[in-house]
Amino acid sequence: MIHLMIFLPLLGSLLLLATPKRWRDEVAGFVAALTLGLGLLIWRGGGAEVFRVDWIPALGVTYSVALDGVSLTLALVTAFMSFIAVLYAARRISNPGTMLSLVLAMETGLLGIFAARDLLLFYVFFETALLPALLMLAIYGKPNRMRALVKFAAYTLFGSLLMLLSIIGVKAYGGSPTFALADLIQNPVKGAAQTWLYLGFLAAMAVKLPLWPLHAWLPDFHEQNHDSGVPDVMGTLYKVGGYGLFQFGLPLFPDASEQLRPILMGLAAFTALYAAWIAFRQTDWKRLIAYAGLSHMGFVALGVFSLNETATIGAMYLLAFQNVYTGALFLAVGMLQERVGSVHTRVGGVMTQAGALGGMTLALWFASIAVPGLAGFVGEFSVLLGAYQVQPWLAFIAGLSTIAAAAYALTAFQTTFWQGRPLGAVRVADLRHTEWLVLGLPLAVAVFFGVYSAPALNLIQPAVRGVLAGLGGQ
Amino acid sequence: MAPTAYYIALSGLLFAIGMIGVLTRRTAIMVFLSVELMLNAANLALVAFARAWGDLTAQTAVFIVMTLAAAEVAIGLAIIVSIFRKRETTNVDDLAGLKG
Amino acid sequence: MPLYLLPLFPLIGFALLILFPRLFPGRAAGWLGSATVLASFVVAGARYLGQTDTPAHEVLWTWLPNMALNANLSAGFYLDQLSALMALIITGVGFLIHVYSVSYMGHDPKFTRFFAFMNFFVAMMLILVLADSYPLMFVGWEGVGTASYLLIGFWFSGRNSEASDKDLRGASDREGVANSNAARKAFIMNRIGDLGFMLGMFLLFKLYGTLSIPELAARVPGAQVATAGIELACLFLLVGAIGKSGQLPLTTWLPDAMAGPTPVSALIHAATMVTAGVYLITRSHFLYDLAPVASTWVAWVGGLTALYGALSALNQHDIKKILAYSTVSQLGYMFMAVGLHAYSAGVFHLLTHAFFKALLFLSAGAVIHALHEEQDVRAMGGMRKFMPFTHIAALMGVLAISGIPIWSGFFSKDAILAAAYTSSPLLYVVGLGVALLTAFYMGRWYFLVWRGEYRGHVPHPHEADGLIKVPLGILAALATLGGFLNVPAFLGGGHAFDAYLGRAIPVHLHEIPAATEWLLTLLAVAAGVGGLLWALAEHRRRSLADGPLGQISSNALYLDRVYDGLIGAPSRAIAEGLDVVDRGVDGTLAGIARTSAAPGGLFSLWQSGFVRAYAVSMLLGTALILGYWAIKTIGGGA
Amino acid sequence: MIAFILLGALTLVGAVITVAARNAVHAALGLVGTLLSVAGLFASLSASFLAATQVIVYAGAIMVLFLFVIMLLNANAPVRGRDPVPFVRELAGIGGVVLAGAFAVLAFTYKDPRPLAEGVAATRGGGAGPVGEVLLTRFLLPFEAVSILLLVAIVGAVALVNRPAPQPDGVADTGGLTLPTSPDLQSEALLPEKVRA
Repeated sequence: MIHLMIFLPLLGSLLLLATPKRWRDEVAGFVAALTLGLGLLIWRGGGAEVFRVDWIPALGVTYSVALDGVSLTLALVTAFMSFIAVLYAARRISNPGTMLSLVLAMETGLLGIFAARDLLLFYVFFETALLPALLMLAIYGKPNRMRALVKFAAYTLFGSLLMLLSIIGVKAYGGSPTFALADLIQNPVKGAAQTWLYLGFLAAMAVKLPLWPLHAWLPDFHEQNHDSGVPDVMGTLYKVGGYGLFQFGLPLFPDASEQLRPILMGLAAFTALYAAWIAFRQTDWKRLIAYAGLSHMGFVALGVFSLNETATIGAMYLLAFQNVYTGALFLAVGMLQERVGSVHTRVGGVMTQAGALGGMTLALWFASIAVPGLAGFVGEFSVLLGAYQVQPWLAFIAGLSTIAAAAYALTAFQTTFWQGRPLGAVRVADLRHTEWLVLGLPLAVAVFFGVYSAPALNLIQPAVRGVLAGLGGQ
Repeated sequence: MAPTAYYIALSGLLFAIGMIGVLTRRTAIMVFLSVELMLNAANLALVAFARAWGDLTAQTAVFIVMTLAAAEVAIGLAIIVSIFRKRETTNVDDLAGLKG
Repeated sequence: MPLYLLPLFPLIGFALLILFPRLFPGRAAGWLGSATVLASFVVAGARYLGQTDTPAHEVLWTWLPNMALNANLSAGFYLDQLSALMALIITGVGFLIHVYSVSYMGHDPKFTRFFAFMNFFVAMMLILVLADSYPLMFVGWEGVGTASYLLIGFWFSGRNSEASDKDLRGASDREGVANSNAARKAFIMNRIGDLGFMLGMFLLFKLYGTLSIPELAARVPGAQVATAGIELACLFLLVGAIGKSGQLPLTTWLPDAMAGPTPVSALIHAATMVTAGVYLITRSHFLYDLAPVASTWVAWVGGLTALYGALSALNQHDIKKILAYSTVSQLGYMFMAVGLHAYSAGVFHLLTHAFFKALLFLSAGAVIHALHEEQDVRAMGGMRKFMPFTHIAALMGVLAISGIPIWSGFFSKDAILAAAYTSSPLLYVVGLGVALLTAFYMGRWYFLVWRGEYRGHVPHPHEADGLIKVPLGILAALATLGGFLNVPAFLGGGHAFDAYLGRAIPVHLHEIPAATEWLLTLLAVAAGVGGLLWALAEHRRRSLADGPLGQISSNALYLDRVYDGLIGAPSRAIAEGLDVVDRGVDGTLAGIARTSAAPGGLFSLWQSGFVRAYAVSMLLGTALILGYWAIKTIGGGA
Repeated sequence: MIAFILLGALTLVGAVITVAARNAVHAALGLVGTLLSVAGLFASLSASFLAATQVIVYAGAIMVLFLFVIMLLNANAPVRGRDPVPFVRELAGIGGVVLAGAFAVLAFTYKDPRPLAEGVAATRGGGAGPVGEVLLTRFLLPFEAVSILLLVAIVGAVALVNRPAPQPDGVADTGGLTLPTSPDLQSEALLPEKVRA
């Protein structure tokens, strides 16, 4: 079932190419929903144990996959948000065949990233997911997309190269027979080599987190992507750096992560504050949300790097659910753009005519800036609380970004949705048809997991405990 | 019987002459002729080694190279003819459409 | 009846009203909203009557990881005497204000949404006071902040945003910007406080390993923890309380918050939400009892804020702004009380203040309504003739807040001053001075609005309708008689309120000789009466419109401008700078790209498209490799 | 040995003529000389089948094709003009000399692994029989692949040279080569009629 879940979207993506135009929406929606359904079935069945066969025996590459704990949570969120993205893409984009196909192909890459329990397989999926992302930007992007494209590709490929080197290094120096995670943990790398390999691994993950100063591709990527926000949803899901560090970084490089902890935590806290502060200045909704997402990623990194159980749980929780509300915010911006023809934050007065759109956007913003009772809070609060136990001052610095978050979110919201509508501006229609679902479902998820966190917590907490117990600390 | 080394040296010389021809001549057909020289140089070396090692594999390879050369000449000349038709020249320096 | 019903009823109301507004035509939304709050009031009343000395603790479900003692923290509700009292205030006063709003907001196009937000607020406030852990309290804490944001910005585009008249529309747009800014300011300043609250929680967790309040209360007294840690945690919590309660230095959002509809000002920015800071400190009494320095800070913050609020109120001209600064000042009193460990006195003042301040705001609202949204007291006067009932109600409120005997404010303020006298004479002097100022500016408010000749523009202002009168009447009665809940011993009372609250919060009894008590009481009454007489004298001289201190008071001691210059402008500038730098990181990288493209330019020159150039490159490469090989062979072979 | 020296000298002379001749026909004839000498060298290396193939296929068929094209295009007129890339000739000369020198040096370090007579015996004289045996057993697949390649080459050559039917408005088809960046290609309608003929 797990294999079906991973590869079903890819099959659907290929199938779409052969589907007549009028059925494409339905097919894509069906495939995305089926994938989500499979994910839920796996969840009900208590997750999928490690499945392992040799893939390229000569190189020691195995096909090892599992979905449990953190990875299952993230896979479910990915399937859910892909479904939402497909829903909106089908409604918004005329002749969306290619876009739907790319979204589904990317979903396979992302699910593979989360399921992989072999470092090289992880790398393969990691790169697989990159292609549709690049194609979406290249095909559907705005006029200045080439610059963004080159930047995105350059950063990512640069990081990936270093990661590949350290992946090979981990196997070579540790003397493991295969690239499977279990084998690699059995044969750890010792001493200074571990630190260097960790830095290489970190480079790729820091690009993908992203972490200051390797974040410059992110705002451009989102700014130049298609107005509908569908590629942005997938791009948000692609920010898997936090997961990679947690699932592979910590177990493989325990000493190095302990050793570099203060520096990395400092970098993460700085990222959180820096991004939030810059977001305050943005006048393009997409750049703004991109920086907001960057700020969240600073929190995620802070949690993972702190090696504190509560903080790491919070980081994973935040990583999972920020996808939901950040993605939905991108789609809300897409709807705004469809109505007023701009993603500028100084439109003014939209809520006087589109109350539901404004209200939903505001609620999603509240989730994003971690108002308690919504999903963002559980993660952010746990991260800060855990980080405070380790490095109080860094937690304080990261905590300052909660103030900045209120400032940037509410300022942009106010100047777009509140205040007077300029005289003579076009009348704005409220939400219609599937748009209700596209914003309503993520909001419902954000509320549900903000109030009742147990379902996600039951998945994340044991996994985090397992990983941290392997480090022998905390 | 002359030692293999002599043949190899001759082959190298032939190759170098062909190479210089390719580089200095500007007519497409002359470039082509020089390329044939280089191919023959390679063939010669192969046959010499075939004798030294007593293995017919190299001779087979030479046979295939000859066939390829025939095919290459057929196609290459056809291209030259059609270029000449369009551009009225066979000067390779005028054909700079691949400028980076 | 389970405790979760308390917040659940208004939450259901909120969900229905926000999701299905079309189901509630006309005033149905108002009645539904009021009914849910009434239902909560009934539950609160039932729980109050059935209360025992052991606090009720009802756990719901697991919520946050690892934040209880070696376990995950659960969400749950906790009812002791303090939270029962708060729940009664919130639902009781809340219900009255809901009923009032049915009439007051009756003509607003967003009537349904208003009641949705009000219900949301009540639910969040109940979660705040009933929470069994600090994080859950934080849910209510930020929840009420959110509700406050939504309600301050209720008229986010002005009240005539659809007007076709250009001037009207322009004025409306300006109003919209002002309202929106006020809402945002409130939320952001609250967030500053919230960060303090969060840091306090983090530190408490570090010190004691749990955030559950009952667990903490059991653990703190016996734990071996450095006093400095507790002090710091208490100071962090104080920052949170300051933000929510509009104390110095985070006070400037509260007067601006008057941009919201008047019932909102009454419920949120006078009676309930802003008192959350007092509640937080009282709830954390087991910590503050161990932290003398932090407690002193609390008291002084309160004292100074009381003075600041009173001075700022002296020369305001907006009927609601006067009351807003008065709220700031009265909250300062409460902080002073809880800072001096006189929790019972502080909470008692909270109770009476909820009555008389809600009453004052609601009567101000009635006046504003009667004068067609006129808010400047200089364009009022003589309203006594037009609105006799409202006038009587407002007078009760003025007498109560001025501390005139038998009215509720007298008892509660007296208790605070007595506590200040025993602990810190300096604070007592401040408190007494503030009492005098309070009486003066409230007298000024009263005379300017209700007495003298009518200066308004509306030809014949009408008395409020029945729906407004009923809450006014009930609140006037409570403001008048509420003080008798806690009659001190020297006046022959039994300290009923202190005794009730004492079952949950230890009451530190101050041993003051009866003679001194009498003296203090006389002084306080003298201050109140003196202030009113001063106002009367000014009224006779017709110089009341221009209060003392002139511009300094009108501009609230210029605090806003100081903040904007010291914090607002620099942080905007930094954001600007960082943005440039961030694009500059880009720029730098682009520069590097260009530099690395320069040799690329050389290469592209080489990529001339000339076949022979390519061939030469190939030849040179080959020749180089073979040449090297040959040289190596010669050298190695020889 | 004498045969080698004679044939080798002939080969080089032919090669030099090929490269240096101003007239394309002379160059082609020089190449024919080289090819025939190489065939002789093949024979001296006891590769009789290849020697025969060299004469028939190379010196015969291919060179005829060359001469035919040279005559057809009238391309024996020398091309004049500045070299667009500086120092190509010089670089080519230096590179060629270094290459030849390096080859020679490396060649003379090569020692025959065993007496040459043994090799000759093992290749069984390199006649059609032994070569055909290897070609049709061990290298059957490459052999077939090459045959397909030849077929493709024939089809390709026909397709390339085949002239499209003239357009009604007189504008010749670009033959699928649409490179709008090159002004030359767009002006091809102005080509003189004789080129098309």
